[in-house]
Amino acid sequence: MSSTRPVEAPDLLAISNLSLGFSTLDGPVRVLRGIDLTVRAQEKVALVGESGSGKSVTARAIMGLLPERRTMASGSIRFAGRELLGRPAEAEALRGREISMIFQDPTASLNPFFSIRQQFRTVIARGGARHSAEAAEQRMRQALRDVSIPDPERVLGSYSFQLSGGLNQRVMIAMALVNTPKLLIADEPGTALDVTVQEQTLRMMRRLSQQNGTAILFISHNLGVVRQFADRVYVMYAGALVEEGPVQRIFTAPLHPYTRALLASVPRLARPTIPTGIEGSLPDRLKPIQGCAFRPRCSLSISACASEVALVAGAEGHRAACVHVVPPA
Amino acid sequence: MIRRVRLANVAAFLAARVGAGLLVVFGVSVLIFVLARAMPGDPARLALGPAATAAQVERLRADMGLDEPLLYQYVTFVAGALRLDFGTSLFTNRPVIADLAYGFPASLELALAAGMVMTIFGILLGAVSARFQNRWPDNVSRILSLIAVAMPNFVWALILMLLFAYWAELLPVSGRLSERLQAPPFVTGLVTVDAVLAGQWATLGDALRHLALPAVSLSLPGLAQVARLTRTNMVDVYARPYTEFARAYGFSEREISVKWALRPALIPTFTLLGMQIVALLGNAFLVETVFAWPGMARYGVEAILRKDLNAIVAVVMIVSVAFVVINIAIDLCVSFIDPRIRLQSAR
Amino acid sequence: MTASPEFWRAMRRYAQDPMAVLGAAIVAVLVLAAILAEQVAPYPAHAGAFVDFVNANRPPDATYLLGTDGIGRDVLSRIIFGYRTSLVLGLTVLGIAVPLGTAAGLVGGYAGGRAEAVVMRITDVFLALPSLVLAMAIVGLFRPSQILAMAAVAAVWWPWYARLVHGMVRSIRLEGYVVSARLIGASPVRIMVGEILPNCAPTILTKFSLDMGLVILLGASLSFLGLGAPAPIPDLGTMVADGANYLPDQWWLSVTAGGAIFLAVLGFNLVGDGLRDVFDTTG
Amino acid sequence: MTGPALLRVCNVTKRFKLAHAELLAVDDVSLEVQKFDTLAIVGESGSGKSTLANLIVGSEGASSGAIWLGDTELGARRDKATRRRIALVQQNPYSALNPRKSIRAAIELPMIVHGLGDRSARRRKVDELLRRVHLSPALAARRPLGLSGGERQRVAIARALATDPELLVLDEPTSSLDVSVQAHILALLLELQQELGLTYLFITHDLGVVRVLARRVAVMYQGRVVEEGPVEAIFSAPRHRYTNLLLASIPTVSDEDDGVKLDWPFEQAIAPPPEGAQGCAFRPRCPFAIAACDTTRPALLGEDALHRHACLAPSRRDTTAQGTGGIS
Amino acid sequence: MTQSPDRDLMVRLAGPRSTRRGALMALAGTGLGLALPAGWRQAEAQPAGSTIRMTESTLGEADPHKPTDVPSSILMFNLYDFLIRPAPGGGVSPSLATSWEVSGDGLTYTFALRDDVRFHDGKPFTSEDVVFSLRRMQTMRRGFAGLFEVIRSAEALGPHRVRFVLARNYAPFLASFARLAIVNSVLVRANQAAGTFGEFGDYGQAFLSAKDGGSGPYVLTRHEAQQETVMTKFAGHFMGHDPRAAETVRLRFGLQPPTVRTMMTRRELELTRVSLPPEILVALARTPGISLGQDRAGSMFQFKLNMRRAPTDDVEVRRAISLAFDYAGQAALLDVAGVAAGIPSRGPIPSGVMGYDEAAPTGRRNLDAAKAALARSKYGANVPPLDLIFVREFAQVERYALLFQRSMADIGLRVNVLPIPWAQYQQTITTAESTPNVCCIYVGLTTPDVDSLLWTSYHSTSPATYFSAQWMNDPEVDRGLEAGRTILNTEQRAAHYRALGKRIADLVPAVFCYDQINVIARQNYVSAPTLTDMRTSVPLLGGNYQFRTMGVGAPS
Repeated sequence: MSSTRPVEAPDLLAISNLSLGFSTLDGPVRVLRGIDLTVRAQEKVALVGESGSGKSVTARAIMGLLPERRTMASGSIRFAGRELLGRPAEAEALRGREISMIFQDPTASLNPFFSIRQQFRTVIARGGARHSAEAAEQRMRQALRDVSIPDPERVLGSYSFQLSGGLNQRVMIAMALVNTPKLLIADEPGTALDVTVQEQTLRMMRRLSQQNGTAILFISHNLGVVRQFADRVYVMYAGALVEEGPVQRIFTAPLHPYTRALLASVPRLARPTIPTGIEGSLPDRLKPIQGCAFRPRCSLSISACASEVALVAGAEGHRAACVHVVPPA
Repeated sequence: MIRRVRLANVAAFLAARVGAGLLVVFGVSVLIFVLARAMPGDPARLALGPAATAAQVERLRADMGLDEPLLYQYVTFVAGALRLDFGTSLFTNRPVIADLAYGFPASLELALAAGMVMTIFGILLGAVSARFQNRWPDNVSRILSLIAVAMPNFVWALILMLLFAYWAELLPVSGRLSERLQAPPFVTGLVTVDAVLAGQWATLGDALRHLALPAVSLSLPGLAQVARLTRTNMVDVYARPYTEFARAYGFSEREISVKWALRPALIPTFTLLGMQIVALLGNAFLVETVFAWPGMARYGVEAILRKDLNAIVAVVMIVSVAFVVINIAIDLCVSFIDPRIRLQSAR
Repeated sequence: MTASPEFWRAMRRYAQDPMAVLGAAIVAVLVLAAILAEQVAPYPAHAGAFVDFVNANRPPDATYLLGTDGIGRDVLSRIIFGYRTSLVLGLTVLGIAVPLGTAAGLVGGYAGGRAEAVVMRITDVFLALPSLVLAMAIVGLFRPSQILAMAAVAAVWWPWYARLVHGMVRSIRLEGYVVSARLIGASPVRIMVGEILPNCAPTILTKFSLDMGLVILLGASLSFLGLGAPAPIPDLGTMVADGANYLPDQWWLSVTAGGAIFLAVLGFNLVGDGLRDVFDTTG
Repeated sequence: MTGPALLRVCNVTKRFKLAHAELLAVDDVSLEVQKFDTLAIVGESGSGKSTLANLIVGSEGASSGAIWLGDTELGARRDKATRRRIALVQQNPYSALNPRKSIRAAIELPMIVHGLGDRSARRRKVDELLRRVHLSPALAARRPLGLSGGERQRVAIARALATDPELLVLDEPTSSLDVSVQAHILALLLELQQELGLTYLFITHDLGVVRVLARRVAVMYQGRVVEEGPVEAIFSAPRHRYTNLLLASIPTVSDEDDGVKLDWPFEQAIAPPPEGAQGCAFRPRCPFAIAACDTTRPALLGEDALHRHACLAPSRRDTTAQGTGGIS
Repeated sequence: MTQSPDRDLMVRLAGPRSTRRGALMALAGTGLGLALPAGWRQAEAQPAGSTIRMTESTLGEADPHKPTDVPSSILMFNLYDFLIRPAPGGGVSPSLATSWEVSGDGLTYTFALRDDVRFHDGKPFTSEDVVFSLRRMQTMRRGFAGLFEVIRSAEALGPHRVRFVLARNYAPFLASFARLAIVNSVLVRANQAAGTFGEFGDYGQAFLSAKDGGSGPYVLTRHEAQQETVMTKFAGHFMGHDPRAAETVRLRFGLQPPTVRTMMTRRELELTRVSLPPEILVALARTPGISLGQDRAGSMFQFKLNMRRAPTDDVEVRRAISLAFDYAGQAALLDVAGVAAGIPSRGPIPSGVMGYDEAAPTGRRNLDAAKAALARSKYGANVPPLDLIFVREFAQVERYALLFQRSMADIGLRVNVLPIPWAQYQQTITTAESTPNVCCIYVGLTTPDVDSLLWTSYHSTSPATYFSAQWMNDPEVDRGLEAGRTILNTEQRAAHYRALGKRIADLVPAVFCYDQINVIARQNYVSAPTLTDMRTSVPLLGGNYQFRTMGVGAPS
């Protein structure tokens, strides 16, 4: 399956054929349809897609954060060889130690009722090793200095609502990395923040992941950010992967019409041209999808699109789920 | 920008609450004063009985100041009330404050104990419900709280009395202390507290046993409300990003439910408790009746039936002051639980 | 008003929750029984001027399914008629309290500033009054009557709605559509009634259904003070209160009436919970 | 292209009283928007751009200064005739529409408030407006619940147009939309401007969108306008270092867009802003500061009226970009 | 009537109870979450010692010269002494007064007083105390003061002789002294506060409202208006006590029937005074160690008909009501576990009281006659509905009220029944206009003389009380009542009142239901002759609760 991909490192995270559904009051909803995704050690992988594409659900499925009772899942999520899907205890054992996560809105993600210190201390205790109060304090301060917080003491004594979004973002990164996890899942980091702060966040994550050897699964709807950050990119549409490949190829030679349309929707700084956008809207989540989900919005759709389309491998580990993709000879 | 922990914030917050509380007490005093005097029936005639002559009635009216202009009566009343002088009860012919000094601590002790039972078990039920939302512990706890709310508390009082006093003979039926025991030296008027202060542990045990049934039956209907509110809030908190954050960072589910999610969820519950205290003091009447609890609520109802003006006004004022004080105390608690109130400047 | 697709969607969602459906069924049965009491009750005459001391205090048996009271009246029939009284009580009290509290909450929450302070302080004053005291004081002003007692209860009930609505208005007034309407120049009344109120309605409705049970209970306290429905009109609260005097020997008197209240409280609570769930995710 | 200014903001200042301090949200801002023009106000959170928008639409009153719409001064209290002339499109389309009212009722409301037309006239107008924003009039009977963000924003735009306003204040109209939807909304806004001769005041933090929609840009920082000029000039040759920083921070999707680079270390550029400094607010983040920057708060000046900046040591740029002027 | 504890029964009871207890203890432990040390259980089951604990309704003041209700009367009879005391079966017997002389014209009464009586504080009792007490009563004009209006002068003829001169002949005079509690004049003067009575200040009202000032068989030791009043035995009382008389008497206020039931079962109460629902009494009668007793206090249960309010202003309507009432249904209600709660009345005078006419018929239902009477009335077929009120606190009255309602339905009369708390009840009947058509109430003798019931009920000038809710204004009855007060010969008086009773009955001011016997429950280890032996009972409100005469054995 991964024969066309250059093998650089072992798979840290391997998701195969992951399908997910929720039962809601309006009926069952399918949110993921057969996702295959891998993250190798120390790799920075981006999962990109618009709202409703299922990228955040994927992240939460990996973390085991979905409500068990209302979720129907099939497939497999393996982390360092261990199966996590349907095994909440396994996932829980990894959370905060082996796998960490950063959320979109840092200020809302920190509990406003407890000081940063109280929360940080719990995170450190989660690391497993027994620390004296003094040692824990030292580690917290060091972790905060690592994210360029000059006065850790003050920040530790504060509450999230007293700090700016950027500062909270850095605190959250420090917490995410303090136990040197193997995988960091970043769900739209910095989206709620200003561009300069977002830029700073990305730089910091990049630097720290390099230092710690942490792999990153980066989830974003912002193509620009993805381009700057990731080594490899997965593009999602309506709960399925439509394209996968090295970042350079995705942005210079996208294969899937959806990826191309998405790129064409981004306003360009160099030219005052009106971006084209994508006509139509996402398919109804309550109805089953047959064939290529993008078909109704695609200018290239043909009758063959009505049947299931698998990811077809292109050059350089580049794959896309489109009937128009011609595999290299 | 990190704001420094400002005690001044708490002080300003408190000052605002006290100010608002004083306004409430003022409003209550005007309202009840006018209401009490608007009631038909001449309190003087009622007090003196049918045999009294018209001149006697007139004299008592004059003594009570009932023929003065209403505003003057009110000012006189406030002047007295500030010195804790609410006049004389027409029913017991004692200073109202002396009657209240006997009844209020008893009612307060009952209401506080009920409030505690209500808080502890309500929050417990609510937290269990929320943690196991839509699963059987949730359903059991919801049914339990519905059963609790489906009976008026005086019926609960009777049922509990029959169960634990009539059949099981586990707990006493009436009063605050057994006849053989001497009340501890009066400090707060709360027998349990006074017993602790005096180190009379046997008395404390006896007082607690007497308190158990009235407090539980008084707490039951409110308990259901607390449980429901706690459940709602905790479900809400569970849906917040910071709970997801806690899970993602490996905080244990138990710790989340007893610490990280519970504390934020308690704020509205506490606020409800503050407002419930009046209901507790009011409903206490019915429970006090069943358990012959020597409280103020019974006194208050008796006073209303007998048009004992001074007693009515005093009881209502005391209740409203208790309401205000307890609510300020709760606001203070909340401000310590919720650092946003403590630390954030009003913006 | 024609049923919108949203309405049917809400209904579908409601129907998904078995507990809510159970609640709706209970409420429907109770309401129907109350309306059709004359037809449904085994001994309709027992709800009126009736005494039969020969058959007094009979425990439940085949003739009298829930037994008879000390006057020889069929408890089941009286419970069915009692629902009628209790529902009228609930509707009357809430029919006064809800509009009053909602109006106060709307005005206080939307106006802000001094008006808000005044309204909310008045609300606090009423919250600080013991409800029974106020009820009795108001009743004392006139003659003891059930209508007045209900008005009195409403007088202490509205502040809860005022606070509830106030809190909602405080957040809804910052919503985009309210800001937009204000910038257009819409009058405060139009904004409060047209824009804000419809969004408070689900929460009010939810609380309304929860409160129905509580008001029925309150009837018991009122009758304890002699402010219940005039005899011989059956009133669940009075039946519990009176029956409690005969515990434990004539246990069926208060137990069945208490069970009847429980059923109503349960029904209305489940409906309220169901409504809240439906509205929660819709809104 | 210089005509009578439709909107003039003259020395407007807005202060907020906090519990223990005073916040200068808008600090002596002067701006003009020509008729049929689009001015974008960009800045990060806390820059004062939203407050400025609030002052213009009249949800708040200025502490000092004046705002003119044509010959009418805009205070916080305005008559209906004035309110008709300005409309607001809000950032969040999910909050902008009342979930309990039909689309028709939402669009009709401004007409009802301003007494425009009878029932059937309003009905026709709602249908027309919906068509104008490329929505089916059949949607009018529905409630916002089932609508996508893009559709909602179209409805919000239709509502804004209901009173035939002259000035449309667009407060981040696309920032909560997906990029594929955003493109359509931008196209719609340009189309409407051309067809209806609208004037736009466009508040945003997204410079990419500015490039598409705006003709002039004002960059705000800490309550002040630090640079203002034609969009091409700003994008190709920013004079203020803050503008430079903003442009350089934008994550782009192609190398072609990475025109503006940051010529000093990024870590320094994002140092926290100071509190209550005397001189230039951007001073702590600026490596090019001169001594005067510590004491003097620079005024918004420029070589010409079209491109102004508030910097004592502006970046030196070859003025090649100026020649390209004009919008295609 | 065993006074020793029934051990066998206690043993029998212990069996089944213990299993229930076990189950409930588990419930208590888990359900209540009250982890009580084992040693605390059953702490309450201490021996009662020689204590009598009795249920009572709330009691405001302990001042003997103010209230008129039963609880206060009971307190008064035990804390204070009187010149005379009511004799069993009617009449009076000596008490503080050893003898008295009446002048020929019946206007001067001279009493010889005991010289061996001391107040609780040790002060000897003298005639000054009598004069002081009378003055206090006359001046304050509260409570039963009306009984003493007739006294023109009172003077102490010596330390132990006192003389009263009346303004006119007043036959009930002697009986009135059953209501003149003699207070310790020195003690009261010493404790008087500022007040409106000149040199007497407040006449010691503040002091006596909660403190003891008497010489009676019991001493007031604690008076909490909301909880209980505690009395202890006064060993030095001149009449002495039953050898087993209770050392302590506790009056417990405001207990609910199930509470009473529980406490009686647990032996935390010795005696019930406040009327209990028959169901509870039946249950108590079945409880081992408890038996029922009768308080025959000369009171009656009546549906008083407001003679000044439509439609009960028409005598024919009243007659119809009286004929329509279901007396047979009432009879069924009067049996409480084999103990009679009353006997059918024969007019306005209760049995055992002067003027009672044993020949008069009891009420009998006759629907045809009732309908005929109704047809004769000025309202004819359109009789407006009747309003009926009853006192909520009287547990069993509702049944009679509903029986009344049901009875009237048979002749087409609609009745609105309204229960009202006692205090409001009193207020409702203060004017003829506010008094409903029908007031169900118990009325009884307040002094041992029949006049105390009839005058307050039927004389047009008597103050508005629950006695007078029929608002009778009949010159003939007025004259008869006035004449009754002047007849000094007992035989003649009895005949007079028999005739007067007939006249009153003819006017149908009320439906005379039954002469009430309050059924009470008591622990068998308490002997209470006045409540168990008809021959010793006193027909006077509160007169049968003389704790001096009661005895307490060891419970078990």
